[in-house]
Parts: sequence; structure tokens; C-alpha cells
Amino acid sequence: MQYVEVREAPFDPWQYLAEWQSQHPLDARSGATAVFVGTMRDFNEGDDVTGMYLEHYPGMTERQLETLVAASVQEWSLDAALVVHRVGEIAPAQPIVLVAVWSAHRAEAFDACRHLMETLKHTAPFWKRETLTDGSVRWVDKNTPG
Amino acid sequence: MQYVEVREAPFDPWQYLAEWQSQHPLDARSGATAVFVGTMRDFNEGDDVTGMYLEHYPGMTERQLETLVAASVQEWSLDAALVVHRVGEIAPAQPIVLVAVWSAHRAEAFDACRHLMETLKHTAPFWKRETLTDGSVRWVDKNTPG
Amino acid sequence: MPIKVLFFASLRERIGQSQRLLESDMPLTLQEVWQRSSGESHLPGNVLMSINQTYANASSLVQPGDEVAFFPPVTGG
Amino acid sequence: MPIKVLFFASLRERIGQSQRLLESDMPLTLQEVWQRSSGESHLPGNVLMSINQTYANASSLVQPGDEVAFFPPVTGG
Repeated sequence: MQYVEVREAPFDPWQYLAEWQSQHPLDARSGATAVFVGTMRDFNEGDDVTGMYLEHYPGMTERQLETLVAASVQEWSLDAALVVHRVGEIAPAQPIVLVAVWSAHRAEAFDACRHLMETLKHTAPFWKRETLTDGSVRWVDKNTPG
Repeated sequence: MQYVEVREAPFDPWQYLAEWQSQHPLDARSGATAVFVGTMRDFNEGDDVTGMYLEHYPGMTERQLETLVAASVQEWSLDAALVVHRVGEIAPAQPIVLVAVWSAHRAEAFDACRHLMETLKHTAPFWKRETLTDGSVRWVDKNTPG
Repeated sequence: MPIKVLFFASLRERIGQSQRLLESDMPLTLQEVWQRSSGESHLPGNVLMSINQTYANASSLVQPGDEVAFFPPVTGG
Repeated sequence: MPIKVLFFASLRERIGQSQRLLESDMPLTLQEVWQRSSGESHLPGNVLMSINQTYANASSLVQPGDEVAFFPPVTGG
């Protein structure tokens, strides 16, 4: 089971997972679930950040995420994998990305979740533009190391 | 912020996290949340498992979990860490353990969550007794490798 | 069929356009598409590029009708 | 003050008791506590042990009034 959503609306990752899992009940094979949530911080590279705009490449974003999810499901024999990513205007403390994977064993779940998150950060076509406290804006030119 | 709960009652990890986080709002420092959920599988070492009883050492269990959580918070400068663990009778597909950590950066969150889960499995005084399809019971004598 | 060329994020702002259509009745490399559409002769080494929403490189061939994009290093997640 | 000795899980079943009180007015090693409380002279290498709910080893000293436990490898999570 694979699921990708790119959305403008804010979401609560835990409510999202509760609803998603109730709609997609997994059998009792899946002993391990690993989840990562990336949230907008109010600081970056030493500066206070008051807002963020996330530009993306509509179409390619979804394709690329689906490709990454499918590769992870295959490589780690996952029972399910889910990626949700915000675009547009984002406020501090709001979740930006949710990655969740379900597997029979915990090593595969941890490895797949982390790898999926890293490949997403390095290849999914999103670009962050930050607004600082003085109102100036800047493009984030590189990701923090993983 | 540190929180440990050992409980008999079943729980939904996502509802638990949604409630816990609404009661313990984190500031916008925490850019990364990593979560692991261990669920009872209906198979182990090639056999079908129909039920499980989790024995523990009341008192030492809580102490040991609190020690592990405190060590992780210090080692990875976590903003918060949470461990919830079931004891008693557990049915297939029910969550057994929830580990969640909040950090400024994702590497620390992934490392801390995985390490906390591994040290829990190796040092927290819980013992699983499985019931198989023929009604026989057996103690699980070792954990699956992490 | 023209080639559709897209620019994103800081590159879109630097080039000063988000999209243009490039007429060509023969295949071009992405390098050639960059030169004809961006107005810049040099293709910076950190620019990422795609053909029909799949990653490609400067020597990849673009057919008439394809959708091409140039963009800076990605920073999602 | 007696030493309180606890056994858990498969070890509890093998020893045939979950708890016993051991009278002693001087410190004993965990090895000695095992021998006096389990009825077994040999302390298996995979048995874990604790004093006052903190991990310890066979040569650790137990004081009168302490709570001691012996248990098999843990399998939680």
C-alpha cells in the first residue's frame, strides 16, 4: 500500500495517521511502524524566521514522491508507506512533511523511513523561501545535513 | 520534557500522540519528530501466534525506562521524549510500544529514537510469553535483531 | 510542437521568467535548451534539470513537445 | 531486615517461586544470594540480576533489607 499527498492545507500528523490507518487497516504482519515529522522551525542558520513559502513543481513532485515511495517499499519489503508534504504558505511550528512506513521488523522500518526522508530532501522538487523578522525574504540554498 | 507510561489498557499510538502533544505544546524549536511503534505480530520464528502475555518487573520497569529516556534526552539534546509500553494480555495487531522523540534536527531525532528503542529492548525488564494456535505457550527467549 | 521550458524558485527569479516555449523541429540537448531559453551561455553546475518530469542531465536529448525544467538544489522536507 | 529476592518469567517458573525472603545480618554477593535462594549452586551466565531495581552483577554486594531480582534475558518492545 502506497500513498502520496501534496497539500496546501495544514494538518495534524497524528490525526492524519489515525484516520489513514483506520481507513487502511493493516494485517498483523506489520510489527514495526517508523514515522518522521518535519516541522517548520522558527530559526535557521542563526536567524529568526517568521514565515515560509514552499514552492514546488506540480506534477513532477507527485511523480518523484511516488517513485521514491515505490523504491522504498520494494527495497525493504514494506507493508505500506505514506508521504504527506505541505506546499504554499507555512507558519512556524506547522508540520511540513510526514513520512510513515510499516514493516514486519523494526530494522527495515527505521532504515526505510530514514532513507525515504533523505532521498525526499535531496530529490523532491520543493524550494523553501523564508521570511525573516525584518521582513526580508531569502531562498534556502541548501538543506541541513541529515 | 520526559514521559514514561507502563499500562495494561490498549491504546492507539496516533490518538495518544495527538492528545499528548496538545497537552504538552512544544515551541517551534523542534523541527524533527521521530516515532516508532511496535505492534504484536501474528507470527514469530515461523509459528502462528494467537496471543501474548507481557510480564514485567513493576517499579524497576518504570525506573529503567526513565533512566533510558533521560540518557537519550541528554545525549541528543532532545526537546522531549516519550515512551509508552503495554503489559499484561495483548492481542495480535495491538500496539505494544510507542517511542517518540522531538529534536531541532532530523539526524538527532532518528538516532535517538532508534537507540532508545534498542536499549529498551535490551534492558527494560519485560518478558513475552506467546500462545500458539495449538494452545501451547512459550517464553520468547530472545529479541529479534535490531 | 514546441518545447515547454520551466524555471523554478531562485532560478526563476534570476532568469526573470517562469515558462517559455521554444520552437524546434529537431532534438536538442538540455544544454542547448538552456542556452536558447535562459539567455545565458553557461549552465551552472548546481542547476538541476528534468525532461517530462524525470531527472536528466545536460547531454540528455529533448524532443519537440517535451516539457523541460531547470531548477536550483531542492530544499523540501 | 531480610533480603527480598524476586524471580521473573521463565526463571520464576523453573525455580518454582516468585519471591522469597532471605535472612542475613551481613552483606552477601549476588552469587551467594542466588545460591541460598534458588537452591541451585550454578548461576547461569545469561541470568540478569538487579539490586534495588538497578542492574548489578554476580559479585555486587547485597545489604540486609535490599530488594534483589533474578530474571532471564528481557524481550520487551
